[in-house]
Amino acid sequence: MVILETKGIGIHFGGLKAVSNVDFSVEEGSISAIIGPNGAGKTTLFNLIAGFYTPTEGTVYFKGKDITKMKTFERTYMGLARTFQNINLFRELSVMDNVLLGLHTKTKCDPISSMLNLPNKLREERESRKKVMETLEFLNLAHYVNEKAGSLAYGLQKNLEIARAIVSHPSVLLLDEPASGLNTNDLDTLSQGIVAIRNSGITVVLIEHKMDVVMSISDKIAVLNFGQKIADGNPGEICCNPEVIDAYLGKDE
Amino acid sequence: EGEPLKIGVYGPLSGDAAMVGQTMVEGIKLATKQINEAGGIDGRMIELVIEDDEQSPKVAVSAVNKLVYDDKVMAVIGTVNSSCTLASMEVTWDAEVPHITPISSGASITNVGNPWIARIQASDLLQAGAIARYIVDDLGIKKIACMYQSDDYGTGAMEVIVKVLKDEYGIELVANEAFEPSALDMTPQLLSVQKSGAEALIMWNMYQQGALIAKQARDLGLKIPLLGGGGLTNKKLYELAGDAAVGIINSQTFFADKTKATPSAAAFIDAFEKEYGKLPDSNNAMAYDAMMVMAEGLKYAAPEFKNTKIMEGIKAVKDLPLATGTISMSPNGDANRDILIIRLTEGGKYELAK
Amino acid sequence: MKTFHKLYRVSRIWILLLIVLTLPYWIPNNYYLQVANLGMIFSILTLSLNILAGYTGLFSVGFIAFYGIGAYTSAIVVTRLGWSVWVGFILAGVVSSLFSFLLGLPTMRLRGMYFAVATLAFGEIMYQVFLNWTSITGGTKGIKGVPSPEFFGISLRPYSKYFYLILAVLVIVILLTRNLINSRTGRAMLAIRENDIAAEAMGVDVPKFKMIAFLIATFFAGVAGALYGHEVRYVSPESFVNAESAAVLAMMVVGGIGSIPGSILGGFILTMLPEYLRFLGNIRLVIYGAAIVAIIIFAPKGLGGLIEWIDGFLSGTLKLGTHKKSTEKVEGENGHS
Amino acid sequence: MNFFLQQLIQGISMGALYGLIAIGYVLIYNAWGVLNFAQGDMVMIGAFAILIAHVYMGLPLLIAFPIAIIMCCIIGFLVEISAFRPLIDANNTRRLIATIGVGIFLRNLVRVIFGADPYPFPSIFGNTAVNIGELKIIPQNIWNTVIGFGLVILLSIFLKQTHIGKSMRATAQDREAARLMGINVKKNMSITFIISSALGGFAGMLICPVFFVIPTLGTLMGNKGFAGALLGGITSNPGSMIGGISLGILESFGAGYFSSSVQAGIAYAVLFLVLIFLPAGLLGKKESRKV
Amino acid sequence: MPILERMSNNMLKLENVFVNYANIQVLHGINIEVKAGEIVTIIGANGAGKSTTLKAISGLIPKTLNSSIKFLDEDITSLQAEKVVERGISLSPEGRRIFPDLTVTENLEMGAYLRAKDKEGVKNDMKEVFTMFPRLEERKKQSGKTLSGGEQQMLAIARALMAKPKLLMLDEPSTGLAPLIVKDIFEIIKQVNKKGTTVLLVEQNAKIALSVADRGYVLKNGNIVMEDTGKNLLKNELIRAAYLGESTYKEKKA
Ligand SMILES: Nc1ncnc2c1ncn2[C@@H]1O[C@H](COP(=O)(O)OP(=O)(O)OP(=O)(O)O)[C@@H](O)[C@H]1O
Ligand SMILES: Nc1ncnc2c1ncn2[C@@H]1O[C@H](COP(=O)(O)OP(=O)(O)OP(=O)(O)O)[C@@H](O)[C@H]1O
Ligand SMILES: CC(C)C[C@H](N)C(=O)O
Ligand SMILES: [Mg+2]
Ligand SMILES: [Mg+2]
Repeated sequence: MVILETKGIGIHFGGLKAVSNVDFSVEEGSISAIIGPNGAGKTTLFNLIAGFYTPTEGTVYFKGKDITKMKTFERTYMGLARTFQNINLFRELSVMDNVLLGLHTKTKCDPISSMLNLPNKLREERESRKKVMETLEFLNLAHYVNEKAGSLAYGLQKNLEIARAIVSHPSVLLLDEPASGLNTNDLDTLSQGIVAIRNSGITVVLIEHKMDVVMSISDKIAVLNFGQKIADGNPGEICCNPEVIDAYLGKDE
Repeated sequence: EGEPLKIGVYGPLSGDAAMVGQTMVEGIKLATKQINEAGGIDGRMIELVIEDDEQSPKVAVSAVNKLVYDDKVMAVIGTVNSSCTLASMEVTWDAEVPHITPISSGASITNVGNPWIARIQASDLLQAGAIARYIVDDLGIKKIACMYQSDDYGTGAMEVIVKVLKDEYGIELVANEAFEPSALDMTPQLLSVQKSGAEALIMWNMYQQGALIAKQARDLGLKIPLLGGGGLTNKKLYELAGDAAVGIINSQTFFADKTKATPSAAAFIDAFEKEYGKLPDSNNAMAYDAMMVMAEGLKYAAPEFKNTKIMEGIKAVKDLPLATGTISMSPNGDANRDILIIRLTEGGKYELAK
Repeated sequence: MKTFHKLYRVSRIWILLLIVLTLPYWIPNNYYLQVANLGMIFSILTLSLNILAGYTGLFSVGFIAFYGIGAYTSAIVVTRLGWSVWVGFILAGVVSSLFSFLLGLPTMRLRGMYFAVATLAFGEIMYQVFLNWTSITGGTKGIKGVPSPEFFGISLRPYSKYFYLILAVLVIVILLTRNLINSRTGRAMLAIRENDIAAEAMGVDVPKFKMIAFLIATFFAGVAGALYGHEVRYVSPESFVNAESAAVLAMMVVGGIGSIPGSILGGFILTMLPEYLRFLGNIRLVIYGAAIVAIIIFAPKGLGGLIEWIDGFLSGTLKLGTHKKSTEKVEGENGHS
Repeated sequence: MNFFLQQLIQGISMGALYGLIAIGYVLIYNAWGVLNFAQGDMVMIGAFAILIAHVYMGLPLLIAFPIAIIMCCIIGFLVEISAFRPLIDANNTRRLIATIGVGIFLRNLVRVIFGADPYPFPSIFGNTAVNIGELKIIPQNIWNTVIGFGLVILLSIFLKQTHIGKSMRATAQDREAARLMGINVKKNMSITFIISSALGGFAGMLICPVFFVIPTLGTLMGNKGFAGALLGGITSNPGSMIGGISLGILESFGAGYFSSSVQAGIAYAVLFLVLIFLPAGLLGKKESRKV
Repeated sequence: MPILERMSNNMLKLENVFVNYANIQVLHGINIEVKAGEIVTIIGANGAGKSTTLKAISGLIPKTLNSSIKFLDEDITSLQAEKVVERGISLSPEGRRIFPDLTVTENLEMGAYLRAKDKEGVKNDMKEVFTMFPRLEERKKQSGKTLSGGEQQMLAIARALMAKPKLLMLDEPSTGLAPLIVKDIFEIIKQVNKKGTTVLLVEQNAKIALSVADRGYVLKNGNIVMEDTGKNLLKNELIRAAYLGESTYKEKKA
């Protein structure tokens, strides 16, 4: 079943067509990847899906609903989570608080009971913290729970972003270059992690330049170039598509 | 020799009205010196404790609290700005400490039923009324404009002017313009006055604004008589505006002219000149009188100096010849006042206009 | 040493409470008591600004307006309508929040400096309203004779009794603020301060939570204003000029942004400083200005940071290199469960 | 009609002054990322500097002016190294409050030294109004406008075109990265503060014949300049002039045609509306975001 | 430059460098040497302290104890960042740190900040950089923050090149770049090096980094644990297992 879909989506910045007329669909429970040269419009496509940009053309469907006009936070409430290419953590807050914020859509305590420390708040806090610890353990971050997010090394910050995005167990997770800045040796762990995330029932959409990761875990790959989709298919099809090799992969030595 | 009698004094020693605050302190100090040199009261010397109120009601309340509770003064004299007096006289009322305000002119100070407050300054009711009547009766002008600073002082007086002109003469102002007390640019208001064809302008504000108005009116070619209240009286008015200020007319309770002065006023002028090397202005005089009236209260209450007695003494003052006239206090705390009308002449000297 | 730390940890809150509760008996006279009262009122005000600016990152340069609205509201309903002072206190908060709601509708989407300046403009406009809407506010003459509250027949007029009223409000505000920050709502506020883009991605309805912060902060500010009005018993526009907003901002920063003890200290100390420097005459405001700059330079986390450090040292929880705030949280969590 | 024109002229010439003060805010905002609440006090310092040079030291105006400007530069520099430089890496909030502290300090220091009362200052350009038909234009106003515009143009060129101008902008955007470019952030800071102090001081010198020399000059004119800067969009130099002039005209018409009792209120009400409908001011760039 | 002189000239020398962040020690007395004309790389796991090392050299963070950093025989241990740049060291930092509101051209001009007098030279270099990164030329009037991630990375590298440094330090230059561009980047690094610029390189992509480097250091938990020529390190079994992630990937493919 298709869980996320764009139809003829596009956006222009001044004269520049950053994304134009892209049809892109994601099967529930799959790992899909978007690849393409720098500046091809991949991140922009994510921003359109997540609601950070309003498209100049086309429609976005999520769980069968037209969400084109919805606000970002409403999409998050529907179960769309994301990470950012340029890390966007709450730098001055602790790792714990960062991940707790990932649970925002899953908690509902109102300001009044929060201020009065009513039992429903205390229970919710307790449960949230437990869930956060589980997620941090899953991503090997438990050790840093009290550190300031901004003081972690780059690679850990990337991991923390993922933790924050999956703690709420979203339906779809958009990962923008999760492997950038990671040690070659950790790529494998990352791949396994992404597969585990998928196996836990989260559909994953991934932008990545590290082909090892993309080719080994994706079910489907879409290729963008100059804002347009130039190919899609499974890894086998993509890695020998001449247009893709020409525009993006280069010839293997 | 008993312990000194502590009297608290507070006024705006910093802020826009600092000059008036300092003027007030000068007058009070002179009176204190004279009282002490004459042997004090019941053999006890008067000692002043002086605080700044920064022209802010909040700070005034703190200042009076300090005087009353920390310095444990016997009575309080202050302050200049009516809003500060209004806020801080709650404290003296509460603590039942006699309080004289020398300079605040706000009409409401003496009509809230506070038994612990007395005032030397003429209420705006008197001053503004006198100026309004002067314009119509003596200058024969009926097209009158008004400019006032938007605080108690200006607004209160403006209301009186409007009422007096309407009730007594059936005259409506041709222009009535407000400005912020801190404003520097009066031109927009002056242009409106000019447009209205007014033949005289009453301005109710302090001397700085008076100087700005005089100067800017001259620049605009607005040549009509300028009149105002006691707040204009300050040597700075002429220093700042120069010739543009010549001819300004204002109401006053005191006039430093020995030739026409009562003996008591002349004595004060002499003493003041000797002490400070300059002529006193009305605020000096009112502050001086405030201390003198206070001394009467103290004398009346000696030797126990009970607060109720002091206040009784203050209100019992009758026909006491002082700097600003022969003073009698009324039960509500106001002094009887004769309003003088004075005019600024060449060289910054004042002459009596009426 | 360990036992000392333990002893300190167990007893610190009680010692503090004891000192504070008996304060009116230590304080030499009414003057100091009145300054202390004013200091506590400003602590409440600073704390509420902290909710808005410190935690949510919404700088407000016209905050004093809400304090003013509170003071006027209570004074008006009590003197004109003859309602109970206690109702006045509550209404002060409610009306103040109502104004912030109306102000917030168009301004919640403004960012950073622009929001700050919109509130500055609002502050100036409110000042003009206080000044010119004579029929309601008494205009330049203000409102006189604002009565003191009574508590079961005991008048709270003496400063020493009013002290406890303010103290009670302060303690309540502290507790509410603390609970708020360690909650979903509070974290959403912090998130907006840190990175509103990421906050949105977390599902935080940014304008809504900004509004919540605004409403809470201005409610407390309104109550603080009412406390002020009923203490000095005279409400007039001069107390709510914009320069006072800057003073409250300074209190917050000097105390330490985002720190509860800091806000309390900042409000308290910067209220008392000019009073205690009275003997210096005019120079005291020069020193006041210099002191603000000096504290900002030499105590980056403000006075609150200093207190937290001392507290950490005495209680033995001062772990070098760990982030203070987060360790506190974990402790807090244990405390609840 | 005459009244209208007269109010307009008045508004423009006051506005040009506001604009001149506003540039100081813009300059520091661009280089430092915060509004400098002490900028208004530099206007006041300028007025006192020229008072000292011209009235106290008795120097002729042509010599007094440059000397007063130098005094402003020195004071600006001293303030910068003692209060702002230690905060070079501090967050915006702390720096903002430091500027408030500096303002309080300067204002009261001058008050302690000179007293709170105004000092008169002789007219620089003469008192006799120029008559054009029935309109009266005061020479001072013409000069204020001309000088204001001239300085804005010069400064815009400086910031847009020169190397140091660009590096100031870079510094405000990312201090650490700027240092990695070899930009001497501290020196830049000093230059910025010196220029803005000189500009503020200059404005003070131009207005003191009209408004006298008084310690509170800074608070009042500073607020106007600040509002003008924001109306224009805080980051834009030409915007600051346009914002200042709009404010001047609004105030003047507000007082002339509505009620003068709300003169100050009108200016802020308009500022408020502009912020709501044009969140980036009249000339400011709309913020685009990219994640 | 004659080969012999190149290899013997000691350009940069770190001795016993310690760095603390708020009481946590991150570097525990490391020693690194870079000779004139070399490409030297530092590899290591996430959080090992690689970026910290580069920041310490560039003067952005203070060093403690008796750390010593020498550049061309001058002690630069406690020099401020802007002075370090003046000496001829330039850094393309982690996280790119583009000036968000300056255009691409202006960003590049800032890179050449200290060469302001040499207008001609800067102009030529700008042209050269644009031929290296044609993408940047297309985007030249766009403001920094609207560039794509990869474009920003190119700009960061280009900006560092504009300084014409003696020692070029690159912190993970391949981050976020498409595979084709990654190859280009390392080509560019080699070219630049051939023209006489010494390079100190931090990379996650250890394989490619070691293959272009003359020598490499392995940093682990703030200590240098290994040092050898690039070739040798590439062959080293331990390194292959720990940093090149070779075996696992191959297995999967098979
Ligand atoms: N707000 C904007 N204004 C102008 N141009 C923009 C804006 N946002 C993106 N662009 C341009 O649109 C193009 C697509 O950018 P995008 O960030 O989507 O690329 P990408 O595919 O994610 O590249 P990378 O792999 O380098 O991250 C880029 O050339 C970028 O410069
Ligand atoms: N500002 C900071 N405050 C506190 N600790 C920090 C700070 N910056 C880095 N650290 C810590 O220093 C250690 C080394 O960080 P550094 O960024 O140098 O690692 P790195 O080797 O560059 O890692 P990566 O490959 O992830 O970029 C890490 O443990 C990190 O948590
Ligand atoms: C006459 C003035 C000095 C009066 C003073 N301004 C007041 O408010 O009452
Ligand atoms: Mg991208
Ligand atoms: Mg790193």
